[in-house]
Amino acid sequence: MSVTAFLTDSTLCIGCKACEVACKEWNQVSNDGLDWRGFSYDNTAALGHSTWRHVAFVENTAHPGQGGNAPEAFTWGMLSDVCKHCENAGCLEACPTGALVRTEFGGVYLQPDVCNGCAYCVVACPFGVVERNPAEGRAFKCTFCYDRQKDGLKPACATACPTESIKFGDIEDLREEAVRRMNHLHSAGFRDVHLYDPQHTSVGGVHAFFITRGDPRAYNLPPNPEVPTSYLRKGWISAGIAAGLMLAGTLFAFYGSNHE
Amino acid sequence: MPGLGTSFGRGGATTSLQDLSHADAILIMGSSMAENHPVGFQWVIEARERGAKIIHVDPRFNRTSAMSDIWVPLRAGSDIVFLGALINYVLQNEKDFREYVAHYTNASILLRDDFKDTEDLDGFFSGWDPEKQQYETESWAYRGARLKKDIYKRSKGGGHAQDRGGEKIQANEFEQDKTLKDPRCVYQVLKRHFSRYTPEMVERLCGVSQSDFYKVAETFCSASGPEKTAAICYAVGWTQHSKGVQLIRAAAILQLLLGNIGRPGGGILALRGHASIQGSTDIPTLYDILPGYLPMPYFEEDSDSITEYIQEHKTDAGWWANFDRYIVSLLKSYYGHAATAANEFGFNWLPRLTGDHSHIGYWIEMAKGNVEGLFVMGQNPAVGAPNSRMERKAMAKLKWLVVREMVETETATFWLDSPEVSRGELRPEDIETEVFLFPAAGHVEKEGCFTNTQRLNQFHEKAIDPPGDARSETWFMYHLGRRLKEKSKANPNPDNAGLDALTWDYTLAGEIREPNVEEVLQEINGRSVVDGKLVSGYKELKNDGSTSCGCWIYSGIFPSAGENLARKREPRDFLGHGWGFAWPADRRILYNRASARPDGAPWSERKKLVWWDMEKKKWTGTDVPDFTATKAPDYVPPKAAQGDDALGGDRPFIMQPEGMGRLFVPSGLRDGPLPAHYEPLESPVHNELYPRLESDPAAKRLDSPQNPYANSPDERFPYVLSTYRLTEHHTAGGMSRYLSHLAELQPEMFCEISPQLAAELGIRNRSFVTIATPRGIIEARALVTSRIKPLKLDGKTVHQVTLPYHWGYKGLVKGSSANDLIALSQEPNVRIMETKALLCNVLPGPMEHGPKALEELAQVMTGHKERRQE
Amino acid sequence: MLKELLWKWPLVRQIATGSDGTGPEAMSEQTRNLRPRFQGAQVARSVCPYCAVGCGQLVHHKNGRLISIEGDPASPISRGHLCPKGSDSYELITHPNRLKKVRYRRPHSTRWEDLDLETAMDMVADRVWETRARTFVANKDGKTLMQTTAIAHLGGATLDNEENYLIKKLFTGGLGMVCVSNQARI
Amino acid sequence: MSTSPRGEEREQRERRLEEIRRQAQEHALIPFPDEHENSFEASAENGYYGMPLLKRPQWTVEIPIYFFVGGAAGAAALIAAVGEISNKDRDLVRDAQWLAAIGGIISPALLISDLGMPSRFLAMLRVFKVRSPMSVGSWTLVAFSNAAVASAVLGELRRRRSIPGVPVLTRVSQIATALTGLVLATYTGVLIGATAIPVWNEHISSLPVHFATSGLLTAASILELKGHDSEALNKIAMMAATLETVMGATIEMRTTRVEEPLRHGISGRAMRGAGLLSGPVPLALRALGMLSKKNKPTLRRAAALSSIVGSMLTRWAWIKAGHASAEDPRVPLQLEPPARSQKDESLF
Repeated sequence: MSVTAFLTDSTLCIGCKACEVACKEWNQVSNDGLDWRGFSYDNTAALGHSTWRHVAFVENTAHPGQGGNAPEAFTWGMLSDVCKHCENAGCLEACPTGALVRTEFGGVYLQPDVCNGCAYCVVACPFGVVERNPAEGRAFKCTFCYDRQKDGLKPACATACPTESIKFGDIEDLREEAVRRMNHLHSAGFRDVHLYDPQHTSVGGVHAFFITRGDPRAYNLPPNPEVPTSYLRKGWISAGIAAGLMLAGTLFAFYGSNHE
Repeated sequence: MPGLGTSFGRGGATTSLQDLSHADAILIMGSSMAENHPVGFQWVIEARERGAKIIHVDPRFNRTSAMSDIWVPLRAGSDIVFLGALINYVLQNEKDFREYVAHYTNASILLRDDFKDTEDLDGFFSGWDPEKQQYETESWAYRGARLKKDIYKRSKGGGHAQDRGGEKIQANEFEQDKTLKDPRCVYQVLKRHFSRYTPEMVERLCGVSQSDFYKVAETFCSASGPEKTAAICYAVGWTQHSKGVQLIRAAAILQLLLGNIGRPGGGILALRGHASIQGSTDIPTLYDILPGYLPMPYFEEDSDSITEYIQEHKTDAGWWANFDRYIVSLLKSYYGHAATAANEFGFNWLPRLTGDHSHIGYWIEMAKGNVEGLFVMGQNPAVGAPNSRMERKAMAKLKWLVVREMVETETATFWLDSPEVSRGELRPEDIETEVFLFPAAGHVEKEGCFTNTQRLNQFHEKAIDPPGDARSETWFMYHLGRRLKEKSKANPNPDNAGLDALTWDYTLAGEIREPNVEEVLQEINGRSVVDGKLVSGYKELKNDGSTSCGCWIYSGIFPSAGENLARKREPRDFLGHGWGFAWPADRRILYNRASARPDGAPWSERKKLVWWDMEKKKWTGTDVPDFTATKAPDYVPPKAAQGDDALGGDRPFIMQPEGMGRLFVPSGLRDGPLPAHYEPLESPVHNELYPRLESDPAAKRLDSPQNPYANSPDERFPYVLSTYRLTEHHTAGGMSRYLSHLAELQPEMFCEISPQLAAELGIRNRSFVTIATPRGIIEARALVTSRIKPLKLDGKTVHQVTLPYHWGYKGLVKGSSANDLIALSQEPNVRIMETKALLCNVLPGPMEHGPKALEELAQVMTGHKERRQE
Repeated sequence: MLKELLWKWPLVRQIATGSDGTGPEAMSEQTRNLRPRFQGAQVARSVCPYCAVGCGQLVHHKNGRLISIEGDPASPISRGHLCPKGSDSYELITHPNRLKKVRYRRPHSTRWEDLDLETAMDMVADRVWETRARTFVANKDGKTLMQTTAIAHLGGATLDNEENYLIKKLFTGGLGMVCVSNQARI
Repeated sequence: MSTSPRGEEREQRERRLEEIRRQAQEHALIPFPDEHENSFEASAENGYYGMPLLKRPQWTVEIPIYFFVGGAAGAAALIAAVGEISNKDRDLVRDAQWLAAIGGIISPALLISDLGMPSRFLAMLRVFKVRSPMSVGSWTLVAFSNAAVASAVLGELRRRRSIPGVPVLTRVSQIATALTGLVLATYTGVLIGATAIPVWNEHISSLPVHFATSGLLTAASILELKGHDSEALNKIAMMAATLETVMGATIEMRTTRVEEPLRHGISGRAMRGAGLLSGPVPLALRALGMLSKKNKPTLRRAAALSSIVGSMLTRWAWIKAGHASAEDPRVPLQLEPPARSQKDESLF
């Protein structure tokens, strides 16, 4: 048993959305509404309670003579987004019930039988991943296929991915693989590839890192995500001051009015 | 697949998906492989990551382009100009793989003096009969080849039957100039023929800049030779044209010149769109062939004796010399003991063809009220077939219709909720058609095999029972046949002799009495009649009625009881031997004798596959040799030799009487021995290459009031229309629009247009647009994207509008069907329709609904339609 | 006994182990026993029914019920991968809009009726028999024809080879139907 | 074939499509739901088609009400305890105690209503997580509710009979209620501040103070409305309103992008209104009341009422601001705001 991760490489992604479907089929997640968005070929728009893998499509101007794999021009990026399974996970810390747990594989697993739908994890996620299902009141997100991992199997999305754009494996191996891949792409002339693995912020790294063509922000990946618990210290100090003020004020009000 | 069949000998992909990973360059054209064969595309990605260059030539920048190194947009329908220019580039710059070309292709063969090329006849080949609107192909024969009888009459039928090269001429008889210098040799004729396919023409007709053309030409051609190979992948983006077969021919010529056939990482991969579409031509549900590409007999010429029929279709040299063994064995498996030498093995129980009985052919008859009953199994012509408006209206003329499906498709309910009903063209109360809709079993609810795109038979096991009254087609056909045979028994009549004789004894199992599918597969594999022992392969088949075989090319799939090779799941090597069964004889890369030099040694260490083992005196390698294993490379056939023995040791294309890959096809094609560019039946431009001719003269337009055409060009319909598929849906949607997890991914019909056209017409992204052709009118959401480029053709801007065709009026997500817009038309060889290049108009705003839609269409037709503005 | 009962309260486990409530101590019984749902199921080896790549599928089923369908990693063609359509095969088989009964529309009717399967088969056999008997031509100008063009067939590219074999055998070889066609062309 | 949820969904979709078609007929343009001016593209300048990066807070309206009730109850407990110790006004202590107790009963009810079923609240007690303000708050609320109800009941007992130990117990429970009440009145600021919602976490240092002040103001005001005119309450209210005024002014003065929801849109208007109603307005009314002998009680009541409404609105405005903040992807993506002038330009 090792600590695992996803490496999702947009330079290999053909935008087929097999990951979305395989995920929904395996985890028996319902559809996300039948609305046409017209976001290029994306009609699921974002991760949410019923979408745990989401393929984003980013279009730039196409130039005849250059395919999408031409280093000179970034034309059409596709990237399968997923829960990041943060090292310091906002949702996990925030959860008051212990429904969210850290598994032996390093992922963050939301126990559906425990979750009480307090929705605090929803606002605690700096990536906008977790969401409460309004119909039945509990929160849902990517399980990292904890059930499959327990049996030594790959998550459903990584299993299906036709071009192995979604890689799954030991986190250290994949981090090395990501660096190798980045070096390879750089040496092939791709100057606009980015490795998205926020280790520099309070999130402290993730279990789902990405290689993107173009700026990660175009895929709604925040450049500096912070785990909300990093604000706790300030918050509780403030609460202490607030309590002190309340106490002092009240004491003053009662004891300072002796003249009555 | 006459494009591949006439060129190489067999109508199937020459290579396998895995082998693409060995290519040094891959040209994908006429296909969005990443979208429609995503899992197969992993091998392209693998090749790319190993350093191969991926070239995608397509009107749209789609998900395949996004993965490619080079994307070149071209005008839909101009592909032969592009490919012709590549061929011309190879020939002019002598980039051809000369040793390969000289030995393994018919480049050196001399043509008859009366053969005239398009260069001589303004775009026609010799033999055009303007009255009959077809070619008399005699002059295309090799110099010195004897003609067989009735070369002319035969061309009325379908083309699938013509895959056996040379059934019209003795193509093993020819004269040769091995130096390739003679002006009448194929090589020189080819050079002259393609000389007008210049980069300038590419620029003017395809809208591809010369620099982009050279980029493709240099990239692709530099990836061939002894050390390198390049592959071509295509799909219906090439086939669904009025000249589809010639398009594939052009690719075949290019690959033969570059020496890419029969070698690892080379070849032409036909990417097929349905689970067993290869299987359904191998074991056809097509009108013009019997299993194993044996031709259906024709009325009159094949009416009488099997001997004449065999004489007509067998060849002296090459594998088709065995034709008699295969037809007799087939008749034995159809009619069993009732088939005897005395009654010509029941040959006269087979029906004779009298014309065009293809889908489009009989549908036109249906529209006239000449068809009473129709079975539709797993197909949805109401929205999936060209001119689907006409298709639907024609079904209202049927007396009865049987549909077998997993869901209630548009075809089953054309009488209830089709646009024609809402537009007032059909009234359910007036429609007499009796409709039976049978629930069908899914793939995990029955067993059987699919033949995939690389000719690989894979057996799928049954997991669960079908729900309710759902049944397999095996069950349906068996129990229907059983009932009919009982009826026949009760009413003896000579008309039913074939039905009475038909062997129909399969073991039934379970409560539902499902026939044993493996017994059917064994029947296909073939047996010895005397002891019922399964044959181990087609070499055991006999012409005297002592063997039976349901499809000779599949023979060997079930070599002994309990050994169903299609069911095998133990791959031994990269090519997958041990996993399933690839026809013929489990060969994974066809014509692989060509992977070795004429002397039998591999062309290079890097590209070795099959070679001659000097010590063991046999062909060996990592694939099953597609060659007689013990025939030495230096074998020279004796004069009187017949069949395979008549082919030398350096003739890799063993199905052909001359044993060579055909740059020039002397017989078997109806619209020319060489590809030539003709404009689509509807085109925005004139044919600049051959100004006397607009479209393929041999193609059938099937013009009629129900199937009208635009002019070429036509002010009323100024834009090029092309249709395509999306990854998220499957064909007309019967297997995807009903599934929530797919429906949500592409929930609405849309239309991709360029920002330029959108601005011209005042169309905003995501707004509704109306699209019209002379055949129909539909609506879609506009997806405005720079991935669609307006093309400059000779100074004129041509816009292309592209439509996915997955929607219909049933399912979780509904929408207009793009096929309402498509014309019925027939390519001359296989009668495929042209869906990839037509003309249309686009109007901003949604379509009028109900009867008003037709008024709107009429206005567009008369050119009076005012464009609605934002 | 009490200890066991208390131990069921994750808070007790948390305090006892001195942990922060995000680890195993917070896991429920269900989570601890979590396993892939196809555990203990039977596997049928199948092939994807959509395009012609022919990806291998593993079909998990238990007691006659489908559990899941996923890619077969042993396949030399697909290596265990599936596209979105192939990945949706489970829904293809199990979705609620599947037909389970024969539906029948009488001439001129505006609605469907249900029909018993055997009755429907008898009726279809009758229709075929009647139409064929009326339209079959054995000879024309003294030459063999053995043909009817009044009954047509369409379809086959998603059917099994064995099924297509029986269709061609019965329709063409037995009944003399020549109007037989499918999607396949080139 | 069952039609229930899926059928409805489809119908709804059809209706929506009809509406789009109708509008499209008129304008040949689809107004896309929640369309932003730059949502047509995904780019490093615009993010992903204007889609929110963060998820909106999904709490129902019960949550801001709970913040309000909990805050008032916590503060009331403090008033009760200090009143008790200072031995001033027995009736005030009693009512403050009951206010705390009633708040302690309503609060869990509100939470349960948001969660959907009572058993779900029990799940809050599975673990105790110091790093989760929600967990700390839940445990605090449980302790508070028990203590508050106990102290109220014991207080009544003490008034009626003389049982040994009861006075001590009452006092202990009062102090416990007050201490937990202090946490209850302040932790909600930490709760929303320690989230990913930019406008909240930006204000984490002031939120607890803001909520505490507001809670104290509410408690004093409710007690005043009950009829107490203790000077202590007036003082508390005066101090709290002063602080509210200062905080309101601070918010008005801060103009960073993160704080836009506090100054613009519905949440901005609500925030401004809440600030006025709980700051300057009651302050002015109370000042007037101190000057006017005749209308003093009326003006105090008016000030109290204004404060209560203002405090409630404050909670609601903060939650609304959170919604608006979550919907703007530009803050977490650290993007420049879109140029306003682009709005009317054509797409092309």
